Amino acid sequence: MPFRLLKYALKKEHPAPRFFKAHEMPKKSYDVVIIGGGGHGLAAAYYLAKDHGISNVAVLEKGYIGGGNTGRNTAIVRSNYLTPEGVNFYDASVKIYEGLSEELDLNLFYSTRGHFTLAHTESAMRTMRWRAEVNKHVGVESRVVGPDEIAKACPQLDLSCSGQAPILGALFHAPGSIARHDGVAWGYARGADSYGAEIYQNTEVLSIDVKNGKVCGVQTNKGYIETKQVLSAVAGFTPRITEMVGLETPIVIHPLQACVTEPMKPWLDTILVSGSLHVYVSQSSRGELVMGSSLDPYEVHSTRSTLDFVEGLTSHMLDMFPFLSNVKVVRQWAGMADMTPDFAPIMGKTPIEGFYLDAGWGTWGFKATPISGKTMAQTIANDSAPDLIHTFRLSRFEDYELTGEKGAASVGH
Amino acid sequence: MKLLTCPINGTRPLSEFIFGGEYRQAPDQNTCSDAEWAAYVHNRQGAPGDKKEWWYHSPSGTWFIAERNTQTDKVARTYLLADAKKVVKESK
Amino acid sequence: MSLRNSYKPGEWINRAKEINFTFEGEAFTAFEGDTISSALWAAGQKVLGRSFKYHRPRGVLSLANHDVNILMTDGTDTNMRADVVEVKDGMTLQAVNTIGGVKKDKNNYIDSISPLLPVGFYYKAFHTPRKLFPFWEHMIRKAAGLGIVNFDYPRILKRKLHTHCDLLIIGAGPSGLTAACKAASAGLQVTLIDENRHLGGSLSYDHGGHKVSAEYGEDLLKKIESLPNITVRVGAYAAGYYPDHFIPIVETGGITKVRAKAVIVASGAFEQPPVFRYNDLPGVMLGSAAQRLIYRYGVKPCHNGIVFTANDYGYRVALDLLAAGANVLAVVDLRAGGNGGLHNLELCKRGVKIYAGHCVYEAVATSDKSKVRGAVICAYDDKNNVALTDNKFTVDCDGIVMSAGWAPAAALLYQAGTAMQFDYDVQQFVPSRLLDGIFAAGKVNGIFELDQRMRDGERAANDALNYLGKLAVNTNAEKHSGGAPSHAYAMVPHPKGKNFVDFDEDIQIKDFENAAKEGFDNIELMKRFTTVGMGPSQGKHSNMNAIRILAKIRGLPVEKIGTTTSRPFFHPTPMGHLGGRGFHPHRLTSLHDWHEAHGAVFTDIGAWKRAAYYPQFGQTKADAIQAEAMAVRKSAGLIDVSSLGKIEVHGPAAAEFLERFFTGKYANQKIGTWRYTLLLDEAGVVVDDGVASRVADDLFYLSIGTANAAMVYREMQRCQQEWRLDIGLVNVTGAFGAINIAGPAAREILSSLTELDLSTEAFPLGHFRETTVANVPTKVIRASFVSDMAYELHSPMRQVPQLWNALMDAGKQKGLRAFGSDTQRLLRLEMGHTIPGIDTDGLTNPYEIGAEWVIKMDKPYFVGQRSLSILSKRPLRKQLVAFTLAANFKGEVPLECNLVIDSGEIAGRVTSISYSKFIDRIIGFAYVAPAKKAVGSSFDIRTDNGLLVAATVVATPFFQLQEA
Amino acid sequence: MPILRVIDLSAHERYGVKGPQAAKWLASHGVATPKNANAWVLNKGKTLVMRLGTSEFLIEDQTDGKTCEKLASDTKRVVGVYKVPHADASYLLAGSEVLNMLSELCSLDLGESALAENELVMTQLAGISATILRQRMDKETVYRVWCDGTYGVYMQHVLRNIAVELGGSVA
Repeated sequence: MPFRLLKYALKKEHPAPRFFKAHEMPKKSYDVVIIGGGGHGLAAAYYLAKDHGISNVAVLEKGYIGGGNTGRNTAIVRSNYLTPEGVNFYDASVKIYEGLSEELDLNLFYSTRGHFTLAHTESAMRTMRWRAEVNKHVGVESRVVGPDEIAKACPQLDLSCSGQAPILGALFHAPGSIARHDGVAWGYARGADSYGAEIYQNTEVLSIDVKNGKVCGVQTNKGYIETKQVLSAVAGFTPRITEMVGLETPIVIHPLQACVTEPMKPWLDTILVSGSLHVYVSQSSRGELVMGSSLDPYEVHSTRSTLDFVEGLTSHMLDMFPFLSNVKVVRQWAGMADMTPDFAPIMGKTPIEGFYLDAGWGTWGFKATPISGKTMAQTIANDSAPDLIHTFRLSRFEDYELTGEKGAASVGH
Repeated sequence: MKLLTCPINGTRPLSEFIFGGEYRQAPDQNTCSDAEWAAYVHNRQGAPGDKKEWWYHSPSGTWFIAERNTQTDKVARTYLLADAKKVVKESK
Repeated sequence: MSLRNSYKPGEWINRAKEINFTFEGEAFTAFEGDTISSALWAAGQKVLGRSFKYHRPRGVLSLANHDVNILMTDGTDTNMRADVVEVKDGMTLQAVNTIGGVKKDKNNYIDSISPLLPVGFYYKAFHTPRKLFPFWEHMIRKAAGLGIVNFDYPRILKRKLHTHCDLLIIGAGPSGLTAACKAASAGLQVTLIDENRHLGGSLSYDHGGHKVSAEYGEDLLKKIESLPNITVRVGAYAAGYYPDHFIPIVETGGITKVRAKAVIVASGAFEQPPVFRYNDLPGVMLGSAAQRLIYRYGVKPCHNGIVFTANDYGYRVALDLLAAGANVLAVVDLRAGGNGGLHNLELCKRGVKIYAGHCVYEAVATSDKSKVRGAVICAYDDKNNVALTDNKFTVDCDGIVMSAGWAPAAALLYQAGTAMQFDYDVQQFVPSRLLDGIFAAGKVNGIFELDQRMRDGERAANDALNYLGKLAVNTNAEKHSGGAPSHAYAMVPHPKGKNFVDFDEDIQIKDFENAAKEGFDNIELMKRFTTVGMGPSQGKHSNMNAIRILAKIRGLPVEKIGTTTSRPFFHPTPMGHLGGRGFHPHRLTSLHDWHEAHGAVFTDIGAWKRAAYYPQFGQTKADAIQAEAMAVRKSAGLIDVSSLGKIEVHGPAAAEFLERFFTGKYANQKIGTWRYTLLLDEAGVVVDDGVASRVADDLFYLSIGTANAAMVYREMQRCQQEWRLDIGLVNVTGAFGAINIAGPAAREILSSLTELDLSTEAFPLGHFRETTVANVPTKVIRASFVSDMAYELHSPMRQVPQLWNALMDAGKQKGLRAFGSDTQRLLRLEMGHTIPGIDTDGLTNPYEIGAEWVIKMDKPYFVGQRSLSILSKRPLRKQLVAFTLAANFKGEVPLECNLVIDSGEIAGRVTSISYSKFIDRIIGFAYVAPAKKAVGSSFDIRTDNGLLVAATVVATPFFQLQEA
Repeated sequence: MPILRVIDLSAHERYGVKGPQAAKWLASHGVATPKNANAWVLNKGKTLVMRLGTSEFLIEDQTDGKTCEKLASDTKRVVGVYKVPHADASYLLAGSEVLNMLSELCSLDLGESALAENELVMTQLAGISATILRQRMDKETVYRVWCDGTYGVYMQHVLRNIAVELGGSVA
């Protein structure tokens, strides 16, 4: 048992301090206001202070920190994307993640399990090769593997999928990991707070003050805050924020659902994704199977659950793992995914001076948390986006320069 | 499962329908600027609220318009596109 | 020592039928109808499970599926809820999550090191040094989890049914039963469900030592039976509420999805445990659990019991204990004044000692810590919620029965969007605003007295009748009378802790305090940090106390804390139920039997099953494909292309419609000819292609790719709505089949079966004709997708086999053979034709595939035109080219999606590649940098193993290579 | 009453037509059509005339009926009248368990009180598009089902399996 826990047993008073200070009312002005106290917003606050010495920052969270998509995703971290730009970006995120528990001194249960994207059709196999080749090119460990190797990593998997969709092979991505999603938000919150950033929960932005094309402040339910720089990092709420500044974007909100089973002793060590069966699954450290599927097919701005989602998902889970018939699903939930037409985020500057966007994360925002925080901090500090996120700029749509991730659309995230 | 009412075939579970996206009027392609067209093609009214949308009833092959609130997911009414003018007039 | 009582009417067990089973190696007997827990308890076995985190011994808590103290495995199934699973003859049971069984669980040491495991401990340690984390993770994963999954468990897919009713009533207690009678009497079709095996709810166990409620119950049940329009489902729970009153009812046999016109939620309330040190010891149970044991299973909860109450209900429980023959040593009432009304008097009369303003300070465990042997009682300051320990004393007992209050079973109401508010009179959240068509009645509504609950059920039925437009009297809503059924803060602090709030997750009061100290003082954050309510029972017995504790910590009223969100499912629901028996529709052409008989290997394209190739004995896939392709090149081949999308566009504006829909021109197309069609989306991205044959001035016959056929037809329908052109669309995909006969001998074979003049002069490429072939009415399209000499024959689906067989017969001598869709891929490649979706992706524009020739920008409008005008001004980013590898190439052959590498950078990828036996070269398509598109340029492809292979751009069709 | 019968009637003659003038055209050829959308009527010789939606019609003859054959030979290309070729699979379902079977296949309420007489529904059955109606036939309530013929083998398989499971017979 690690010695760090000893103090809890020995001290009479609980020796752990607050993760972040509870501030009463926001100050009159800040250098930077970050809207959205999820992983991304908090990471941006953390890196603004740590990397750029900008700590006069307020993070405004409508509800509680990490309560949006940070706390609703299935916590998969990977970088096996289709475009070199995508792979580079997410690989940078994976690299930070690998040392993040130590950096934030919070055990994020970052667990590298290996990630298999199963291919049930010849055309899926082609896409797997495409991704593998691009990954290899960029130096990320992904390769196409055959059924034998899948069976070795996950002997319980029925490779015929109960005769419904036999598995031809997979894209194996060694760095694929899962992490404790809440912890990421909390860790960044604690880090940002320690550098002086202020976190406000239950603080809603009601409007954004733009004059002559420049941001000059935000109106909140706790008063007006002057600021020249505003970062929107609100995932599924992005269109509401962009509407406040009169900015049009391609973002459309679709719910993304997930569910979780009762805990059971560990048996599934890898992360499995099947694009054809619309399933992704991993087993948490508590022993639950955490499962997700593809996006809901139509726009809804709420986190409601549907029965057909869980019916479809469990039916496909049983195709893959027939012995789970009597394993029980405990809970289902949903997040709001801000989807873009090319399945890539929108990051960086906008036509409004001082208004920065970290959005369009769709179903893949969690894995990008560290790197989006870092690059958005860089963008705000320099008022210029780094090369790493150039490809994700908002203006790409006007320029008809959409990113190539759309090719991987058939593959689950 | 949610119910939706096809103006021809009546009320059915959502699984019988395909979502066709927001109903939008394209700008005049002969007079609009490239930027306006690019915005029409890519951008969307993403904020929640009452929207006109295309829906398709699969078993019968019927396209129709649904006026739906994208936050509450409540459908105010549905009608054929051809009846849109009539519907607007009636509601006035 | 047996705790089984003698027979009582109304009990759920059948004493005539004895059952034998074993629990952890020991033999037990039970009666039919016993649950596993009731049988074991009756036999005096009290340690029935071990807790999730600390591995503490656990026994009966709620006996109602509100907790998971007792989870078992029978060797086949796991995580079985012994409280509610009926015991069966021959069962061999074991508790889950132990090493060596419940009695001697080797993991019980964890309880003694629990100070080392503070709230959120796993966030605080194990991550440094980084390289040791996998070790700790392995240990933690093994220690967590509950049961062990049986990999041999059968794949059980249950039937899933749909049903409909006017009114669905959830919960068949007094309010639900009354509501059902009222609504059914008024003519509604009522479905009444209850998760228990029998109707009656608390009427079946909450007797307070008397028979009154049992008699009420009998009356109601008789009435229910007499009403034919009530469908009763017992052993059935409502798993969740989904929009428009869609509710899955889960039973052992499967799921029934109910669509109701209105719903009454009469689901009752979960009894909440008071919190005191060692409140989790076996022998400490909820009052309602004790009553269930007594009246349903004829089991005495204990011999010498103490009732620890904080409401009047505990007094009823005490009377029930007496009625069961147990001694009640004391009633300890947390409330300063105590009460219990008439029950109090009755207990006094029977000599039961009542301690008002007292608490059970802690339960005392037996020396082996396995169960309760006594209770430490002391005075309690009910204002400040502290125990006054000066005069504490111990009472020996083998049971502590607890009644502190209730939490509404409001999960479905929450899911239905009900606004709930905290009612301080009843100390409970109650519905304040219900959505249309949803009604609440009984305990979930904050109504606890029996008569009131029945009246509330009737009121809810009247409300539902009114809602459904049936005449009904309006009755006023009931308001609970008497003392609060729930105590505001039935918690006893103890410096040594182990006063459990969440039994699933072993969470104590101090965990909440410490979580708040660390800043997790919002109910949702607290839930996530402490994991309260996140176990399998989803907070049924813990969420309310968690809210009260947090309110106290923050000094706020309870309603300011709010509740956590309720999500499906009400009870954890098996995947075999949810997944259930599904449907896997597939489409077959009328030639499917022929393909099967001739050894075809099938491939799925959308819902279609297509013959991919026909391996002869021992032939590999590649050999089969080359052999089929050679037949087409040397003589003739026949392929079933019935899955092609086929659409007729009728009407005076048919040509105009096509001109707007596709990129090409059709107005001037001659009757009897066909033209290529290319479909873009509004962004100018290539969607699909096909062929439009002009049958008449006002009729085109389109054939389009299999995969996109449904989508393309749908888009045509939508455009028809928008454009209002005078056309009619007829989808004949399923009504017509199609065959392609291709190869040098095709003309000769076909001409033997038709009167049609097939000479090049009479019927050149680019033309089509209507005729009969082998007496089958047929459209003949002289297409060139797979061969310059090919005819696509479209005929009514049912007559296609006749046509096929006639062609096969006619071609036998000429070497005609069938070929499949995989061979077709090679043949079209040899011809130099691209396939959307294979040689294009979701962003490809037509310029990138060299399709300028079919883009007619001088038309007034077509879908994607405006975007093309923008794209045409921009530099090309990539260009699709045809390429070949060196003649006699011997190295590692590149595969589709291998990358094209230019100066170390990715320039593109291979989209199609194959060896062509006929040409004897490896040929393909690839995207390259536009600068490399000229015929003769060369570029590098990187293979799977990292070798660079030189490829040369060539012109299509590839046959020119052969001639060169 | 038998428990469950599934009879394949795919071989019956059918004729389809759609378009704004289709109803008028049928009337001029002596075929009476239902007045309302999604309804059906029986013509003489028990020829079934179904109105699919508003302006499409499907006509099905009894075994010895000649209506479809005659309409097919009469068909000329007229603006607003478009022939719809059919190759449907079609079934008759009957028996005491027929609603039990349908409740697994279809999410709609097809019971006597929910499905009006002469009403026709286009919905999903066993996951595919299908047309359903209820008829009285020789004093027996029967359900008729039509789907695209290329799904016929699949549909037959599903119906057969459930029918056998519920103790019925398959013809």
